[in-house]
Amino acid sequence: MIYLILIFFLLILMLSAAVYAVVQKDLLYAVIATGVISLVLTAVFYMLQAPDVALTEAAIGVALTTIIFLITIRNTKRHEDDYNKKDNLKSPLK
Amino acid sequence: MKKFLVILILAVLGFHLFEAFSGLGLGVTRFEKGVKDYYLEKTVSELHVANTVTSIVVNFRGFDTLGEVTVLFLAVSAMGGILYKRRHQTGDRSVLFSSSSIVRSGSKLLFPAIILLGVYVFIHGHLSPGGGFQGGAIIATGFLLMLIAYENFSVSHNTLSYIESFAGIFFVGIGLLGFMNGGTFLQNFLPAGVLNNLFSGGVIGIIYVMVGFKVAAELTGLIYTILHEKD
Amino acid sequence: MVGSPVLLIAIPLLAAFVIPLIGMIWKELVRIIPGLVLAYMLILSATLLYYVSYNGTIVETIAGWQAPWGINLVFSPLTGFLATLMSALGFLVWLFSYRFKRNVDFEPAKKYFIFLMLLIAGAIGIVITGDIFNQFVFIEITGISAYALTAFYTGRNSAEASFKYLMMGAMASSFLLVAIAILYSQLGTLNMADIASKMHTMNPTYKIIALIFFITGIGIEAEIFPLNGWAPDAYTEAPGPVGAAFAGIVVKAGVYAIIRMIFTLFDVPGAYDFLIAIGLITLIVAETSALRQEKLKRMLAYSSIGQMGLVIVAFGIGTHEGVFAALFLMLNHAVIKPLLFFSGSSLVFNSKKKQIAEMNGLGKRMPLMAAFFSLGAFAIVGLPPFAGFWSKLSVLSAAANEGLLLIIVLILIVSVIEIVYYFRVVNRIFFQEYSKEQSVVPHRPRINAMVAMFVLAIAILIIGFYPDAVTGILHNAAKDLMNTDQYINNVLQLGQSLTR
Amino acid sequence: MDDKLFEILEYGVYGASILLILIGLYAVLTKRSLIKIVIGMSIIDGGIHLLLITIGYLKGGTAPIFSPGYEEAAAQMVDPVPQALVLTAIVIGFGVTAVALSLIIRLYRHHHTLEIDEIKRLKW
Repeated sequence: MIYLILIFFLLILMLSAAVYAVVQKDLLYAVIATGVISLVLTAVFYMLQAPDVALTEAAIGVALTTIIFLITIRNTKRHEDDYNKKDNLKSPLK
Repeated sequence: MKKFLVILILAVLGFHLFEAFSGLGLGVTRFEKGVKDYYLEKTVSELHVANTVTSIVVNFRGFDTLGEVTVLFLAVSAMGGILYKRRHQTGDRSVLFSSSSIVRSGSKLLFPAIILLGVYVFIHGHLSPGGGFQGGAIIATGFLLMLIAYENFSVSHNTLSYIESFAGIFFVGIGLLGFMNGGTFLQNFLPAGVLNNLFSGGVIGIIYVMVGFKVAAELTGLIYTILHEKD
Repeated sequence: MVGSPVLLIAIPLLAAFVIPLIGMIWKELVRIIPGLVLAYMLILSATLLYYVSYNGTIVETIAGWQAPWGINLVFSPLTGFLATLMSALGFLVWLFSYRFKRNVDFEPAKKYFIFLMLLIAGAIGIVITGDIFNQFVFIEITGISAYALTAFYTGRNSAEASFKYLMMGAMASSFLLVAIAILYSQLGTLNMADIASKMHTMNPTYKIIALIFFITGIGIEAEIFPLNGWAPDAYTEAPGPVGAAFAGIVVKAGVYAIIRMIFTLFDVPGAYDFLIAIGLITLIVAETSALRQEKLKRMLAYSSIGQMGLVIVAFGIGTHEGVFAALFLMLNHAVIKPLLFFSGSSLVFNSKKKQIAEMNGLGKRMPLMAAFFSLGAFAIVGLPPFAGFWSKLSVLSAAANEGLLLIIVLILIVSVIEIVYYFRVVNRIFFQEYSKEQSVVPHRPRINAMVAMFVLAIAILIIGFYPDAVTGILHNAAKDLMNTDQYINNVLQLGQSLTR
Repeated sequence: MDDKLFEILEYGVYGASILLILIGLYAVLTKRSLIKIVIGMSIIDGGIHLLLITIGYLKGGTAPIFSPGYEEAAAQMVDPVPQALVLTAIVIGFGVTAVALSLIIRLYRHHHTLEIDEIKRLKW
């Protein structure tokens, strides 16, 4: 019972993270949201009795993918468009 | 306008996909004697590998895994070519964060533990969840941590490519050995051992360790390549 | 037996892992080993094809697990024919580009031959594997090598072309995975023969959904009309020999995958008509686009897409003659288009813009290259004594036997378009005056490139004057594709096991 | 109560994975930023992986790993095949993503922008 409700909660969290990742103009937050999707997927895989896949997703999806996205953003630019130039200066990545 | 069109197309697509999957039922046994049952039976009775996913990945569908490590190898090589610059400035690396001393000493402390965990995961790939991919990826995260924390931490590119090549050669070589011993490619030619022992499963454990080395070297090389990129 | 089909995949992969090590000892080996491997693959596949045409299909199991459970490789007259064709072309592409960027310190050049070798190994894998997920893995191997080769030059356009190709390729692989998920959830198996034997139990609606996902996924490799946006850019921006490899090898693998799906796996009514429809649309759109192109390689790329459309139309006729004609077209295209790419890229080698307008009067400056190019042009439009004539004739006669008049008319119209744009180039080469303003300086290809072109030219002439040299193999292959039951039997019951 | 929830879950999990695929496709088809397109790609991948794992799930099943003394437990195990496929697909997807991102870095080097409209020189 509590297990099923937890899965529901996770799925809803995952979908909202996905929507957030798509609509967010700030690419840094979008990438973090993508990482959240992977993190939730890890939990869901574990609950669906796939520990091998959960381990892989945790190492590759959550850590490595997020990091290479971050490096790319660091080397290119942070915003989807050039409207918020001011914000760009405050970037913790710079 | 374009967005509406896209949403319309996606709605149609989603409807049909949902139609194809909703009739399936969740968590029901779909096939009386499917491929699954055969694998579950043979992994205990013939291969003596406790983790069925490992026996599928390395043995039943080992060819896929060979292709997969090749894909990673290709990805690393391709990135090296794509990010190549004529005037080669080495030495300066883009720094993700200017890390504090807490991060530094923390990484130093964690690094051996992460490597150990990775090695444990791929050595016990045939007994417990995990294996070459997972262990390799975990080791790569350890190196990633060090690369982020220490600006002058560097991995020898040659060493990585040695490890990668040797692991790859071993993988294909073991496959060819099985082939030459009168069997087929990737066939198990070592004694299978006892289920749930460390030395069980014949070549499966060896191949998965090789995959672990290879994946670790490839993923570390991949991150190293992209991290070295600076405008 | 000299070997087994698995070596066609295992040896190139082994070589790919060995080359980085050996390259540290002597750099030249990085160039030589891929050539040796490709030559070995050519010899092996040709011998196996010879063996197969007398003794029946070889089914090779991997790791000792029989067909529905393990992965298996099927080396039949059809797949063997394609594998031989691909390794032969691969060897010629290697030969042509052997001295490519040899004396320049150019980092990607060291990896060029590894990518080329794995591109060909991946394409052969797509053809000979008997498992859909394994096919997906090989499609990814081919894809990543192709992206890397497209981004070979460090210019801006090549990266863009490569990114476009990668985007479409990634979409394709996602769609393929969805299709695999549908099939696995419905049938519980991944083996092609097993799927084919169980397909009748599947709900027709799901079947069509899965087929659409499959065709969208593979259609990107096969350059079907709405999905071929990547092709002209990739062909234009990639080095010349790579364009030849794409046209001759990668596309063939994609077409094979579609054909295997429709002929063997899915028994969907109307699939053949669907093939004819998409083939005709691809043909017409591509050929009319080719007419408007100003860059030589871009024109060749559209022409190649058009030829693939014609191949798909011929397969869609669905009879033995149709399949035979389609295979004949594939063979001819694989022989002629590389020659056009090789000689064309030599003709515009020294020009900045690679445009057709710059080719005025090159016939006198580079007579041999111009002769090769015109030979290829004559052959591909289907002038009588050359190779292309026979294949086009067999398509027309196959369509006539089925009473498909519309197809005949359209193919004839398209042939006229083809003649117009190829002869426009030939006309410029031979009958226009060379002007000083043109930047093109004659370029003399090296001996290895000349040999590669000579081989292709001789092949065109042989097929043209003596088509019976190949029709036997093609008839065998066509028979093999049409006979679904035999395929299922061969794979699932190991009708003829491997004797070593 | 539990059964009813489980029934809803059936539609929930399939629906969520398909929605994830659609959200990703939407991003790929409409977004103008190259990085957003690659993010969309990885969202699609996640959806497909969840879909495959869901197909293999068995109600009340255990992970397909034999522990000592439970060698007869095969009947209650979830399907290991989709798990193996997803394992392969995750690694392949990561490789493709990495290549895509390095191409983006190179495009940015030449164009100093990530907008697809400004980069698009070649005709479609």
